[in-house]
Amino acid sequence: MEVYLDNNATSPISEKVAEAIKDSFAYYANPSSVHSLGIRVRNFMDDARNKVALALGVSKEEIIFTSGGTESDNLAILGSLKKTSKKHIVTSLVEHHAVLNLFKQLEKEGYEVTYLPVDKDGIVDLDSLSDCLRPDTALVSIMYANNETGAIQPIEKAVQIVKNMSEKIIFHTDAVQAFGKLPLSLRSIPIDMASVSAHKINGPKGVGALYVRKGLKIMPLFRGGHHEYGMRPGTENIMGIAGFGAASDEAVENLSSSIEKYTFLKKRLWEGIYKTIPRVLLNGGLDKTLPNTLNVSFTNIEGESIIIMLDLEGIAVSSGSACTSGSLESSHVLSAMGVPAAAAQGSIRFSFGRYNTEEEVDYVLEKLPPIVSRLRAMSPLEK
Amino acid sequence: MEVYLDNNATSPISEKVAEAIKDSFAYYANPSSVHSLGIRVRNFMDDARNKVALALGVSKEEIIFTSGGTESDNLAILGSLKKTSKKHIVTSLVEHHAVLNLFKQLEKEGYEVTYLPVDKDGIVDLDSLSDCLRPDTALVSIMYANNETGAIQPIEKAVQIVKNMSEKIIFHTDAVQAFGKLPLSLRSIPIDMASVSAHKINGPKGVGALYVRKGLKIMPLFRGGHHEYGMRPGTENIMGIAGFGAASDEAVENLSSSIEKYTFLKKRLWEGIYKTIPRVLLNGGLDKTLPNTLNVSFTNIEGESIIIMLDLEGIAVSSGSACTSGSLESSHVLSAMGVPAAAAQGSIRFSFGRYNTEEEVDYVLEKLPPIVSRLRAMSPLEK
Amino acid sequence: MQYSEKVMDHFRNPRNVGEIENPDGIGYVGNAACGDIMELYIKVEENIITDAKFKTFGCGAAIATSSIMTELVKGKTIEEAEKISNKAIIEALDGLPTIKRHCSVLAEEAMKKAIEDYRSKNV
Amino acid sequence: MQYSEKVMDHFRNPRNVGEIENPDGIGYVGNAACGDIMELYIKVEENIITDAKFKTFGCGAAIATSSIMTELVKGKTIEEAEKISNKAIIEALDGLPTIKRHCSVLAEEAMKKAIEDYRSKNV
Ligand SMILES: Cc1ncc(COP(=O)(O)O)c(C=O)c1O
Ligand SMILES: Cc1ncc(COP(=O)(O)O)c(C=O)c1O
Repeated sequence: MEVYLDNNATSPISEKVAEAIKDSFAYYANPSSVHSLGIRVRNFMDDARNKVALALGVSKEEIIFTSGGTESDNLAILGSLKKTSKKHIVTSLVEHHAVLNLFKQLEKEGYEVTYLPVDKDGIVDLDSLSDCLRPDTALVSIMYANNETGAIQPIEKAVQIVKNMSEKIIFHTDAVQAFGKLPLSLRSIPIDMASVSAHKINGPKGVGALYVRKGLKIMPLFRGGHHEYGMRPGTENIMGIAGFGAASDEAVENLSSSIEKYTFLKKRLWEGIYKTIPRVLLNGGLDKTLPNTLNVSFTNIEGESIIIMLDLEGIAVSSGSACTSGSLESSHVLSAMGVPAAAAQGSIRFSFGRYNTEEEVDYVLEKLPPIVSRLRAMSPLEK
Repeated sequence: MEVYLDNNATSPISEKVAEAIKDSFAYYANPSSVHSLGIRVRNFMDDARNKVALALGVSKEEIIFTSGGTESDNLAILGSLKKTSKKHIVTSLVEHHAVLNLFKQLEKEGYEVTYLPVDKDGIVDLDSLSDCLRPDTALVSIMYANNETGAIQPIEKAVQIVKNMSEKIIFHTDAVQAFGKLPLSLRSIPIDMASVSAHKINGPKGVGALYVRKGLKIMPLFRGGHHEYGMRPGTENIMGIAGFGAASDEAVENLSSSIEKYTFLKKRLWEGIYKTIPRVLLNGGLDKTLPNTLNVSFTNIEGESIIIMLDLEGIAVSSGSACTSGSLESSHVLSAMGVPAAAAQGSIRFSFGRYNTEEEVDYVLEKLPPIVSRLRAMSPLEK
Repeated sequence: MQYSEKVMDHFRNPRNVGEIENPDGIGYVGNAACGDIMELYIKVEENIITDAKFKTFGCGAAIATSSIMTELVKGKTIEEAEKISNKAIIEALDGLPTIKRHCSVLAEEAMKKAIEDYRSKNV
Repeated sequence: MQYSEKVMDHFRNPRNVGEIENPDGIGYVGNAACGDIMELYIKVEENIITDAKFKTFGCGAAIATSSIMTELVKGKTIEEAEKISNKAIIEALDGLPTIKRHCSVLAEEAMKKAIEDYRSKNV
């Protein structure tokens, strides 16, 4: 059996997305061209732009296509900081590396950074947010939902706190994991920018978007032609954009049924683990997290060895974020939540997607307990 | 008849590329993942990397995938400038906007820029290059072949001049238009970096690469995970990369036959134009230009109106670069070559690709003369 | 750039192309470096424009705005013709892409110059 | 990360897992925060290592290096065992991914500590 439970890392392309990509091959001209072949491609691209916009609850003039979530995060943050001389910026301790590593770099370059702490469930502390805002605060970037634990952040409240302090503080959210998994209606919150990525919702890898609220101007990350309202130069990734449009459409269409399905599968998996395996910890809890994400610590054993053992049974999961797997650091997210090292090291993220079934969950529940036992039998911490 | 002669703007996806893209759908995991599904994708991606490397005559560890030519140019230039404190940089007056607009921005930020002039055929003046180099010269960026006229630059000589002055001056070339159209063997020249893009050679739009010579370290344009040897973060565009690999493979395979074919078609088109239409100018000449590119000025009439008239007959061409079409500036390339305004405004670029035929050229030769006559009959400059 | 059908019609079938022999007024605006040159000719009888022709070097919008301008002024008094704004031209063409609006301004200016020329000869 | 077949074999079927009752030497290295802990046990008779066992908390490479180390030392003299370098371990495993080389260092250190422990008890 092949069971893919790593959908937060990336997800397989759906049939409709594959169709949209194949259809895009006929739109081969350059959308910047004057001739009618070019105009056709421009309209084709704007169709997809509209679909992404609808999924976010915004309008298509507010969508800039990028090469993915990482670029969107960087464009939002660097692009707006280049417009101001203020030097205080705020984020949380549990951001994705696309945001966190950028903030660390900015800190080196002279910015003053506040990293907001989180509680034991990984929820950002709003009092710390209120307290840290200053007259020279330029920007606040807090993710919508966490990639490792699925923790859903109180974004609406956070935006209110920031905008009450000053309308001028830019509020950005990394909505890469929330997009297509939670109902989003960004127009109804005074949020300035939001990053999304196609490949987390059965779209292609290498294409993302940045929502930039109407009226807000940011600087491009790099220079070239006048594409994407002057904010993102380079010939557009038509094939990827077409796939992204189709994926957004489908995500909206299936939203309530997938939330229902994920909630069921997640509960079944957690209850099964809890019943059959001693000394497990649920990181982030069941309810304040994305319906598709379950993060569990198996104390006294290490994540990579669990992953490989599961892999040998055909089960694909990850520990921490896909970007850091293979690196030596343990999860900065779990450590910010206060999870002790011996438990953090043994954390596994199960993330559900469109194609998972109840049978797959039961298969995991059959294979997992003996693996944990075997590894614990080898562990010097088990005494 | 539909005749697409705008292959320098972008080109249609070939069948093999389409197949490679469809095949990539089965490689759906994240190449950074620990599990075997991830490893499979990593190997799949490295296959494509190898193909791109072979087409450039370099090795696969020297290839960084990006979102296209524009990003590659910016990554090369900004990424190496961040590693030095030297403030003099050199480029030519005929670069693509991805390079030229970046240099203009750097000039604003305090860099001293030398813009090398070109001769009447658009060839960069090497004496000016020798003369301008200084102890604080950080970088020289000269394109391999021009997108508008096809002018092929004396890159080998330019590199020698620069490296004779100092090994430490970084030499970058925008090889976006040369790639797949000229034999390239970058390893045999002491060049440091070269930018390429898939969509100019029947690959997908939105994916490119930067060759970074072994041992050279540059800074990333933006932050995130440790992808692409730490130089370009973000989940990789697997589908685009697969298509790029296939396109590179094909370009190498077909190189000599396409050069032959393009040379024939170009000569036929130019001779036909020259015989039937008075007062035309060949910009860049026939021999020092890319075999697939023909740039002709029809004096006293304006490019956009020619394009639209041709478009009404099913013929797609462009004037200037696709990025500037629709903008009001006239071609900076032709103006650097000293082409007078009334001729520069009426310049048309015919750029051949894989699927063009002799019949298509004859069709253009049938439709073009009456269009030029009609527009000239309307022109106040024709007296 | 996406032109309206009206613009495309005036571009494909421009009205009143050419010169008027012994015109009563000529308006010449633009230059080659900018990419647009318009030359408008008018024939005036008893303060009414009885004929108008144009020659234009320029893009599709430049040709279309010149063409429609010659249509709009025919039969109008000098005072009426003088009041035709670039907005009126854009409306008459069912719109113009933003970056092409300057063409309608050129057409307005060319007509004003032609009228000025006519007046300067008829004081 | 792509492990060699040898590493995968030692990971799937680790040799000599467990503890030795009344061992002659124990080596303990690493900590949970770093993600790797190794505990090696040796039994020594007449300067020859007659048995070795391990317990390891860590990644696939940590388990495989511990496992192969216990195999390598069995039957060797103390002096021979002491000379087994991390390079020898990497070689015996047909290679390790670069970012996993520290595991081989840990295994070397754990064995050295076990021998040190044995010596300290047998002076
Ligand atoms: C929360 C979050 N932000 C950003 C990213 C980066 O997106 P991408 O991989 O498309 O660059 C990811 C996923 O990798 C993510 O989970
Ligand atoms: C010479 C040259 N450089 C750079 C680019 C930019 O490449 P891309 O469109 O892939 O960003 C192009 C084409 O648009 C080009 O012709």
